[in-house]
Amino acid sequence: MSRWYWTGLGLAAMGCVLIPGFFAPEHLSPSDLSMAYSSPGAAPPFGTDSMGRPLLEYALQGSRVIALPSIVAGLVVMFFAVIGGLIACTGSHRLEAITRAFGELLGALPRMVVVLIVALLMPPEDRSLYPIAISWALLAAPGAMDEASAVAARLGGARFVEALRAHGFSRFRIYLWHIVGLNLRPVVARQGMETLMQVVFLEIALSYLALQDTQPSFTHGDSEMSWADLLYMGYQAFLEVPTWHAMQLGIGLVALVALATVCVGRAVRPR
Amino acid sequence: MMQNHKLLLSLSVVVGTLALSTGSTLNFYEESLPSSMNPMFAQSMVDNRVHELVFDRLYYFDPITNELTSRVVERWELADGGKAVKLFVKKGIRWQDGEALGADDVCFTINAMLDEGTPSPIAEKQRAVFSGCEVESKDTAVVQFTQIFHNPLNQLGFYVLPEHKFESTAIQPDDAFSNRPEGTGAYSGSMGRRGVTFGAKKNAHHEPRIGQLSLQEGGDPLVQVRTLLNNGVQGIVAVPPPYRADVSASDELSLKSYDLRSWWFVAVNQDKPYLKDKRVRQALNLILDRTDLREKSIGVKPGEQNSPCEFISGPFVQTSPYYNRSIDVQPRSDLEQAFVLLEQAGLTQTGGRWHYKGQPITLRIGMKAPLNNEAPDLLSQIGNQLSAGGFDRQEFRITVDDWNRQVLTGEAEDYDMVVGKWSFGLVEDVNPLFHTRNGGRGALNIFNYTNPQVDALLAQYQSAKTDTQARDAYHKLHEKLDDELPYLFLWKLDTKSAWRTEVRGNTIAPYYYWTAVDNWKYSP
Amino acid sequence: MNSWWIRPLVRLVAAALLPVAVPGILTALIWALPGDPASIICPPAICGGTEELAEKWNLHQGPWHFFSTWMKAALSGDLGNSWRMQPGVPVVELIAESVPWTAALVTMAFIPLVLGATGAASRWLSDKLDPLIRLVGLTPSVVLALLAAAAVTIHYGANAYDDDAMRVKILLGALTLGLADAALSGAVTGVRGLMEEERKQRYVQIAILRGESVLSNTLPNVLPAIAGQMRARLLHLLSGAVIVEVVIRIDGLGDLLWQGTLTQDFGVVLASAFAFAILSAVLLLGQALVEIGVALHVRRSPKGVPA
Amino acid sequence: MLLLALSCTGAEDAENTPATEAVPSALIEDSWMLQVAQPGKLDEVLAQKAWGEVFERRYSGAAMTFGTESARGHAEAAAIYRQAALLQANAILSTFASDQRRDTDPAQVIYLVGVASVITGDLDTAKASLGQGGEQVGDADAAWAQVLTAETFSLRDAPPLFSLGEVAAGGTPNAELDPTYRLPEAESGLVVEVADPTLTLQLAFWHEDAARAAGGEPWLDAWLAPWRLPLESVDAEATEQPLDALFLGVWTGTADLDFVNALATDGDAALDAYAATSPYAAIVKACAADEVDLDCLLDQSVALGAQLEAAMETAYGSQHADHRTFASFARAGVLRAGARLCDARGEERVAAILRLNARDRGTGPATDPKFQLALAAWDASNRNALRSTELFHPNRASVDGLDVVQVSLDTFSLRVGRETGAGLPQ
Repeated sequence: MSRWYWTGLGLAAMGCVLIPGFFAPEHLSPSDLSMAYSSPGAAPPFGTDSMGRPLLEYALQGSRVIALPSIVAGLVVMFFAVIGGLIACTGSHRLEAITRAFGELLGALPRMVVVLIVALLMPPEDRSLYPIAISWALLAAPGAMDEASAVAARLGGARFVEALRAHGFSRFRIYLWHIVGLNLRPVVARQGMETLMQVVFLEIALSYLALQDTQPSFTHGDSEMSWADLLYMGYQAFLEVPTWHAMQLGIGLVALVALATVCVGRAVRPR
Repeated sequence: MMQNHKLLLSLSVVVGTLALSTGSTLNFYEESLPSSMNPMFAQSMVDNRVHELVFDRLYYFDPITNELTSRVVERWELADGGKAVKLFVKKGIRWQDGEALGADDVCFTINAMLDEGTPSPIAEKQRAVFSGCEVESKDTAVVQFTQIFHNPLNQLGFYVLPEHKFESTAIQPDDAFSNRPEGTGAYSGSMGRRGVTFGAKKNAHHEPRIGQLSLQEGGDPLVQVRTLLNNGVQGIVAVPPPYRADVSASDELSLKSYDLRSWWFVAVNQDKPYLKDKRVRQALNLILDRTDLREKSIGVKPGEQNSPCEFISGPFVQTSPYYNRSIDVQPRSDLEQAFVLLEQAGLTQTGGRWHYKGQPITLRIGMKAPLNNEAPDLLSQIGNQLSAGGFDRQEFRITVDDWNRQVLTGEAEDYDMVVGKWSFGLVEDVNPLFHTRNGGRGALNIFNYTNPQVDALLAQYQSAKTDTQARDAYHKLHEKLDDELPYLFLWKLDTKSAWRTEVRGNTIAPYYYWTAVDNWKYSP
Repeated sequence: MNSWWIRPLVRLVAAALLPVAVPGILTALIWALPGDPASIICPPAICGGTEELAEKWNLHQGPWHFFSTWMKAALSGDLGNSWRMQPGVPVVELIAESVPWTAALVTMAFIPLVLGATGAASRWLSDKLDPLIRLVGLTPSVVLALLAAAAVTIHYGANAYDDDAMRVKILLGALTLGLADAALSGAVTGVRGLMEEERKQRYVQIAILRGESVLSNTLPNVLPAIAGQMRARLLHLLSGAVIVEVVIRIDGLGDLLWQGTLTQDFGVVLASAFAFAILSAVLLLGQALVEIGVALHVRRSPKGVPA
Repeated sequence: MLLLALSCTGAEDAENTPATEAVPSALIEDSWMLQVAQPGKLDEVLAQKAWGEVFERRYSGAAMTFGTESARGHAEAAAIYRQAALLQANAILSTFASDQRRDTDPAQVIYLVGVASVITGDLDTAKASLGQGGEQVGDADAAWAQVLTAETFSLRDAPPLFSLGEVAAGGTPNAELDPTYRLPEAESGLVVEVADPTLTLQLAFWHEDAARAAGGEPWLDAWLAPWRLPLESVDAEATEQPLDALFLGVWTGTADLDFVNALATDGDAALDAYAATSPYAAIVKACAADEVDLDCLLDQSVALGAQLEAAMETAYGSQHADHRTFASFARAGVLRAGARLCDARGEERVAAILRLNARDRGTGPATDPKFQLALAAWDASNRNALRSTELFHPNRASVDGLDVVQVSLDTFSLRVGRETGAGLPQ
């Protein structure tokens, strides 16, 4: 299928996931017990919870929780990937060694351990996904830098730059356009998108764990709902509570994020 | 739902093929995990119930006949003209580690309570009762009181601690004893990550019939009830009202009364400038629509007969002699009157939101997290009502740990309001809740509320010589608090347990719950 | 090739640094937090004065003293006591009861990854399956874990901690960990990519013409990269174990860290992060040794070196 | 409307069919549960609106609505006031009896001790206490002392201290009466409010007479016998109980009530006498022929409930939410019958355990205020202030004028609570 098809599909999926967050209500609507556990048919589009509040609001608030932090995390990883690629083109072994050492140290610990330690230090009033998302991005950066530098190395690294210089291109144009724009783009975009997806999943995971232990979430205030609330509600369907529609919505949103990642990956793949 | 059942079935089949039969331990869900297994540092009813399993109170009331009796004292006699009692400790009783129980343990416990180095509000209370204790012989202790009591044995309802487990009488809460206690009770307890396991301990004075009990933290009440129906657990200590019908509808389960006086409140932080003026607190009290809250979070239908949830207007349940029945409850909201009060207090309403000195007010409301199981969604319902009353709000679920460390210690100044619950037995001493914090008094004063008139009334209660003096002091206190509103009083919620019918002889003692655990039987 | 030693050296240095750096950073953080560290263990309002408390918990002489004595004790097997989760209880007991569960979980989850990687390397596993494996890999571990948790809850309820239940939970947890978050797909596609790339090398074609086996030629060259892949996968599993253990309620190391985090129990967090640091260091060490071994092997015999 | 209300109360349970029958099916054929389970019968019974009030345990209202159509409302009130008077009496004795009295208590409380002793059947203490009450209680005290001088005394001879008005079927007694005294406390001079149980006692008699006027004469004595007070002449001759005496009550049929009454007079002999006619007797005999087997009684009471549900389903033609509600009366009833046997045998503790279980079984529409007040009265006699107040409170609106009982319970709770050791809110 054409690159444009994947691009369109990816952007559409991303849009569906992230943009609605900007229109999320600050608090859930007042409850209406007469509408409790309504199916999507009875209370379009997604049905209601045990208090008769629309699951749409859960989805919107969840989207708001993840939207900006996950985008920021993606951008951080993209930035580091670009740096990694460019360093590989400088031909400086020392710089490469330093970068690698930094990467080894940073990448050596299981990410969740670091994330939990970051969460541990956050005071309840400053609960937000940002610090966790950025830590995750920093931990993902070494991998992205490695891959980008490998791509740059395949290009020929410093020799590639020299060759283009010989053609009279400015360093600025070579680095920004020929290396980043034309060659690093696929790996940088994919890494960024994968990190975005991982941050979304991370938020769901952390919120779900907190919900399960009736603890406040590390990633958002208690007035807000996360997509994990949908999954937790949906989980009760296994205990004969009529929340199957919540499970479907939760899984659907997760699938949408995954779809967006796959599509973007396909869209930017090298020719 | 069909898909749901199919998936449920297939999952169970997968698990079933991997699994063998399950154990026969008696599992039950508690409201939360205990915060400490050292009776000196009990901070919740969960703690109290756990202590009843692991330790012995010197004297206790029989849960059936209410006879005041003891498992550890052979006999007693009055001494020092009635200002002391001589206790003869039963021989042959052993601590769970094998050491013998003696008079020295009884005196150690009293001396530990009298030691100022023991930072325990419970001990602080006992200091007004006991003046000392002397070990006369291995099995004889003389307990001295600060005054002559008409029924002195009634004062001896404290748990006995093992002297050999502590270095000094200054007992600290951060000691390993709080998780791995040694008692003389029917069960030894060991706190794990998600629960507490209790192993039966046969003793000269205990013969438990159930080999092992396992306490687990009950999460979502619906999941608790379903698990109970599936025989995944055998009991739930507190079943929220909305789920009691499900329990009654099954012959495999029985709903058991648990006599306890619990009332719910919203404490208001008067150190916040916009909450200092009592008219603002009165307005908040008028904004709350308790009938609506009760319907949505407790599931009480309007006009329901004998509701398990009864509104209160002061710090006592309506069955209490201290409840001042001349003070009316506030079942419905009255926004009009509330707004008048807010304007009188100098607040201004702009764009539908209340402002104080030009700044919009955002109320930070916290609630003890496990309460959400008993009254689902209460926090956001209160938030909705305050929002309808013109206040922005932020909601916070407070963990049990933070509740004990911050809220109960008066360190939760970040919050404007916190939603909580207090439980009482026969003794309804509310002095620790409302007295100014000083010299050990007001130990549970959440927002460090201070009011000289209230302190005076509490002092009157404390020094009351007759029942009537005590009652009058608390009736006046009720009236004063209804005007001052350091708390917005919500309701009394009765407590019911649910047990599977395979559990036999399960008499539930008022307040202490497990007093008759020796008679409990379980044959799966 | 003249700087072949840089990578293993860096890994060795990292492996040596990690177990010291992690407790060091955490100790610094304890003092960086507002308020007296002793008051984190027990607020003055509950425990009275904090001086005795600070001394009792060895917090009275500043971060360096705390860190150095903690490290000294840790090397002799004493990881201190829990601060808040189970105050006063030796953390080493909690770690000791946790490690076997995490080890069992990660090992069982690692088996399908090794099989998948071997299958991909030997072309036994067809690349036609890749899309399917990728699709499964897109599922977040929390989603699979909650399905497993539901199954366990329905079947066992509160008996979910007896031996049978734990066995089932480990199996379901390993399945979750092995499949979710692209664990298997990463191992399969990663190794396949490496091998296919190497197979295209000219020296391999020549070796084939010489009648030599492909694997004996390619393996020395791809082994370091495969070792890297496997270390990354193991780290990934260790990381995912936190989620799986908490959701399915397995009393492992990840769950211990989670509980410690929830209760702000630095005693537990310090020790469990230290344990994770040691595990990571061991993995780094392993990879470095493989790299060194291969480098020396390649130097000893020219066979398999690209022409 | 009641049908609707009933429908809302119970949930259908598919697992009700008993594995084995608790009793031969012939024993439950005439039970009120099966009578009302006949198609159309329930609607016919519910045509009387007063059943809605009986269902909601508002018996004063029910008595008025029934008027002369049924004595059930007055009968329930007569039983409830009796147990309320006993509760008051025990609360008074647990507060002011000679072994509990404080020097600071008002001297006049001795009068209350006297009246309470009469109600609890302790005539010696009553005679020793009455006639020395002094100011404020003087007239009442003298009146009581006077009636006790007679050679034979029955509780019915209690002095008419309060004029309740003429007895009339469907009528209500004078509500403007205040039985409380505000007595000065020694030292503090504060006011101690106490309540005279004589009014509650008179109300019991008034409603008994009203029940007779409403046509309850043929069945009332047997119906009321289990709830009579010690010094009442019990005439519990077995008589056929009509449906309106049994419907929404704990006895499945006349035989159960006769069995329970016979237990009080004949003891164990009643087991053999009624095992063939009363389902309760059959079960109690099977489970308690020698020693009371609690587990057996608990199991069999559940089995009987399930058997009744199954039989109602067969009679009605399908399951109905009300069937479980109706059967729950029997689930509690068996235990209460067992408790009566224990009373006869003097096994007070076992009786109490059975009653506590019956309390838990008898919830919602199956709650029986007279039973709960009786249990509260027993608790008050044991100085159990917590449980007795918790038992009384939900039933305070079952008949008019019960608030006066709260006055006695307050002084009792205060006394017991204040002498209990230090406690902290949790």
